[in-house]
Amino acid sequence: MAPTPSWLRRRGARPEAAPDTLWEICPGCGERLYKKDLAERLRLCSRCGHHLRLGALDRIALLADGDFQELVPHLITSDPLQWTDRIPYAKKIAGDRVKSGLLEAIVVGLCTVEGVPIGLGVMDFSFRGGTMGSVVGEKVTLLIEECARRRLPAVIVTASGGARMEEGMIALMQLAKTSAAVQRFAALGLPLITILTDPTTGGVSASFGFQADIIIAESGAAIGFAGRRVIDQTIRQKLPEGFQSAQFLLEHGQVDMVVRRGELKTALARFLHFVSDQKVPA
Amino acid sequence: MAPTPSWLRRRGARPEAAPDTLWEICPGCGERLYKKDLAERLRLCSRCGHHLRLGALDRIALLADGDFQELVPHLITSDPLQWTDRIPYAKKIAGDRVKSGLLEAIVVGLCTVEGVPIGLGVMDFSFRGGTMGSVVGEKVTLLIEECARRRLPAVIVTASGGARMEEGMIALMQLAKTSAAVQRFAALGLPLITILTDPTTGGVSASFGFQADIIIAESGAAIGFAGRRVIDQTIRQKLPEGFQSAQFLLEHGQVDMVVRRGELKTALARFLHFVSDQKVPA
Amino acid sequence: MNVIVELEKPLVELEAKIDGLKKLNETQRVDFSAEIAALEAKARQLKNEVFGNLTPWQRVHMARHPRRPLALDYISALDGFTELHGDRTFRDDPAIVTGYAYLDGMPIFVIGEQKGRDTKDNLYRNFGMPHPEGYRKAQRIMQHAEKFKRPLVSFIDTPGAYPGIGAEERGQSQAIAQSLILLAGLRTPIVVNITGEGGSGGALAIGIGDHIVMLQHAVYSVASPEAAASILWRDAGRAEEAAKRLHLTSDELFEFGIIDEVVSEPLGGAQADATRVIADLLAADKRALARLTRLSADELVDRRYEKFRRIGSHVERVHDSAAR
Amino acid sequence: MNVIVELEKPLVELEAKIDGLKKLNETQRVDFSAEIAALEAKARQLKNEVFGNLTPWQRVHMARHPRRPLALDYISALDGFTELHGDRTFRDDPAIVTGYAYLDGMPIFVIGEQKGRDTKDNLYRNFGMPHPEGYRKAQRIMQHAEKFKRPLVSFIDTPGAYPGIGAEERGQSQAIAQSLILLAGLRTPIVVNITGEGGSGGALAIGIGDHIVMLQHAVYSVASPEAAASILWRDAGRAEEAAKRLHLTSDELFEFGIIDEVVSEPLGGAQADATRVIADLLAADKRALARLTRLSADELVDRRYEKFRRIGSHVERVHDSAAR
Ligand SMILES: [Zn+2]
Ligand SMILES: [Zn+2]
Repeated sequence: MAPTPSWLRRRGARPEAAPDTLWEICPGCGERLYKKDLAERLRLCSRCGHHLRLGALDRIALLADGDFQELVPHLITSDPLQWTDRIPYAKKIAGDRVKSGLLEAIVVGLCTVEGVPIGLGVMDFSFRGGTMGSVVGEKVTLLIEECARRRLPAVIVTASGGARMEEGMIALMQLAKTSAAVQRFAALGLPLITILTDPTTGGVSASFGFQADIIIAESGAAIGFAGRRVIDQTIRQKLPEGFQSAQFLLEHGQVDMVVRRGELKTALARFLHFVSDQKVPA
Repeated sequence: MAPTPSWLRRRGARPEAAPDTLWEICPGCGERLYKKDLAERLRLCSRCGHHLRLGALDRIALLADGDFQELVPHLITSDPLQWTDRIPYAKKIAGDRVKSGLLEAIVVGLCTVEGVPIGLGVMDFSFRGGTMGSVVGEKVTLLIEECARRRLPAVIVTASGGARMEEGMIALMQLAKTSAAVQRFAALGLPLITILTDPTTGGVSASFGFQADIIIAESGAAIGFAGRRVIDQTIRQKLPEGFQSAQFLLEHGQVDMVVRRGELKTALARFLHFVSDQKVPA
Repeated sequence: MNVIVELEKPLVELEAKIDGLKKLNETQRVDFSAEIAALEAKARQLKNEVFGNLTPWQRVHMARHPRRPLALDYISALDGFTELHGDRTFRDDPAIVTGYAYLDGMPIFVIGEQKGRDTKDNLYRNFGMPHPEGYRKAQRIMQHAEKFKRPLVSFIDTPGAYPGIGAEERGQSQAIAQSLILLAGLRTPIVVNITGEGGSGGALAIGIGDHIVMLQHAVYSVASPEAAASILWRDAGRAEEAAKRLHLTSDELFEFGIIDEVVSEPLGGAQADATRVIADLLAADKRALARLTRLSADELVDRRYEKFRRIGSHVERVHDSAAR
Repeated sequence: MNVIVELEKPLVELEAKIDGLKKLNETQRVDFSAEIAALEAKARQLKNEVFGNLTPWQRVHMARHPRRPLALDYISALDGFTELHGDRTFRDDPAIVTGYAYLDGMPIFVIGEQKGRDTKDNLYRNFGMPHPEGYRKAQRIMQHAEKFKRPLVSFIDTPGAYPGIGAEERGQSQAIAQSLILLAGLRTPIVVNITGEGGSGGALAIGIGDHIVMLQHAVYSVASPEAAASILWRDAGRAEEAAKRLHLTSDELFEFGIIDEVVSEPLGGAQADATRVIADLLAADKRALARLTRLSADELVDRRYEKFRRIGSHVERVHDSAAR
């Protein structure tokens, strides 16, 4: 629904701009970082602490206790509009599969977090900019339905440019489908927690991203409804400092907390224990 | 809880300032108006259309179909703090009884409005500035409880400077008491409509005044939480044009509509019919 | 400039001519009947040429036609419409109109996205692009509809939710997201009408319902063609191409099962006979409500769930190593 | 200037002297024990004189004492407090702090009105005067408490809701009114603590609950004494007189049945032994919750209704013309 802008983008080169596969340029400070080191540091810049984007599998490793069981791993789009372009949609998908090592822009499954069983969905920006088409919508819905059946908390880590243009209205309707699932789930008294990472905009932001009981923004994430480019074109005036940053959202009352990547699991587990434990007064 | 200011007050003399009992000065334009004429014109200024304050009994005549049956007419305060002052509270009450012709600052009862049976409460600013003490809180609560029992819509016309200082915390607790009654009433799916008239501030504004499903502001009414004097003393800067006017509240999304006195009954009856009629599809 | 307005210029001129002749015919002694008949034939032909086979891009402009009926035109055609204002939090947003009315005797709550008729009106209505407070006002009305057991009828006509600083600050995402939750679970019938432009999440925020009606020349898309082109190719100038690819017309969306009913428009679009189109649309709403009000709230919500649950286009991929 | 701070100056000086002598006693060869004992006796006497019989006005200043424990001091004494932010609509209001924590193993949600410790902090916290968005943040937490079946514990310490332009524009009345509705019907136990100043509707907005605890030297009134004096006599300078008339002390309010329990403070006020006072208050909360969590949600809400339903002071007047 919206481009996939980052308020950070202007501050430095984008990761994709670095042709060297062994090195990556920090979008925060421009430092050239050795990829292998970076991976070991949760992809935090050693110089400025900037949070570089993290893939879905790395994030699952970061959050789950090591017992992640994937659900519906083989779901793929059937290209409803048979979208052709300079590069046809099917071909773009194929390319992103290679690039990301994933079949689609989200991985969903069951796991525990510090011992608390949950349903976990993690989006990956490197697959079509984390856009939501039929597969993402279906997998989110299945995850939430499974959590409802098992009475488990649901946690979704978002990273998305919004709805996927190449699936047209089928993509937009995934907002409706996932929202209906969240509505039923919430009515059971079960908790939904979202972790909004860089970037989260458009249709994902305007559906389950902001439908959670607890919304955690990862430090440095760009979060919003409209993309920066669209806003620029519309209002043609200077945007405020830090506009659409995690901190900006916190100050404007939109998220519960801003958490650094290294503390995400602790922050998440803390709330999961709080709502799951059946403690009674002593 | 707050003084009983009017953003209108500064524009002209107050009605009380006119010693002549046959004439009244319009706070809108300063015109000297013959009281008898004024009463016949719903107390609208013949020169500028300004809505002068209207007593509870006149308002009941304006809104009800002529079948108003008062509930708990004889409830009076027992002066919980035994408040003494230059003029003791008990003496002020006695004076206001004479001035207003009422025993307290609200009249509640049952009636029909264009044939729709409702519970109706009407406050009167001329009795202790329409402040809410124990009696007002009790009568509002009884009215709402009676409406819940009879499954009737409840309509309250407010005119109040807030909680009554001379009854201390007993007065403040009337906000809690009436709110609890409204909560139960609303949970039954019954409609509460309030008509906010000049002035409505403080504890009445911050309880049932703004707890209604439909909130109608009478044209020209001053409505707010804090009184103008308190705000002036706190912020010491110029207040915006029309601050706390009915129109200001409409623009800021706080009320459903602004209605002139002459059209109040129609606007009210229209919604009452809408929610009461059991129309089925043809 | 609106493509349709350009396209229909000769037709408009021709019709003006015919009108002129007709007036002359009434007042003068000379008989122009033959000339009038000839011009009318030509007009019919021209109309067919112009409107007979509109491209998706032309249909986008049809949906944006300056004389196309707007939400309030439909709403005002209901009986006794009363507007209700405000989100009770920040501001009354004129880009969304809400209230209650009667549809042929049936009490309903209504929500409409309202564009302006002229420049001044458009500035007031923000070109039909709501702010978060507009959606929050709509949420109040949704809750009223549930509480007072009245159906909800919405009218969609927006390029999208407003992309601006204040809108972001006040949580445009959150506002839309909460509207979606509310509509999904609302325990009263909901009929949705797409009458003009249905742009993205800003449209869907009042667009989840039990029966979705779309005017023939309305469009409904995942993003406006301009925004889609900008997102896909960083070139809003390729909007026409995007319009074609997005499958945003009523017939395509009916095929996809995104909408439930198409209400046809006269040749020349809704504005050519607004009274008829408004009546036809409201008649469709009435038929739908007559059916929906027979269902229990549980049935309604369950069916609505299934209706949207089904929408998707995906398959289980046969695993590469399935042969192992 | 704070009346208590003025009053306790000689005592503070005396205690400093005693401390000095004690240090000398430890390091020097001369024995000051007798002098110390004499001064300590004098200090005890002075303390009794200063704090033994505080007037209402002095208690107002005790409640506002710059070293008095603030909401976050109590909340931080809970286990594992995690702050949750924001109203999801407009702004995170630092004058209200919300989150979750454990009270001796029991998971609870908390809401507190937070003043600042110094000028800078007070500007940030707006002197503990919430805006509508603060109350709306609190409403989110109330709903969480109900949804997740956790008790709610609140800490009241505010001169009142902020009387400013933005607060009025964004509906201060509406925000407080909705908080009252929510608390009245909340289907989970609520314990309210009045720890400092309880000013008017701005305090009550987090003050409807099943058990109301008040610190001995806290005050709770229909309006701050300054505001009351201004309202009653258009003279804020008569605040001391208003404080006396308003019956705002814990013992008076316990008499009136407005509060349920008074937690005593050491001579010299809560700040004289903050650790003890904090522990005592939380122990009172724990006792109350142990009792309240045994009730069903229906029982809780019914009892809460009756609790507030009873508060009043009125009689049926024998009608003048009763003899007729
Ligand atoms: Zn860096
Ligand atoms: Zn006048």
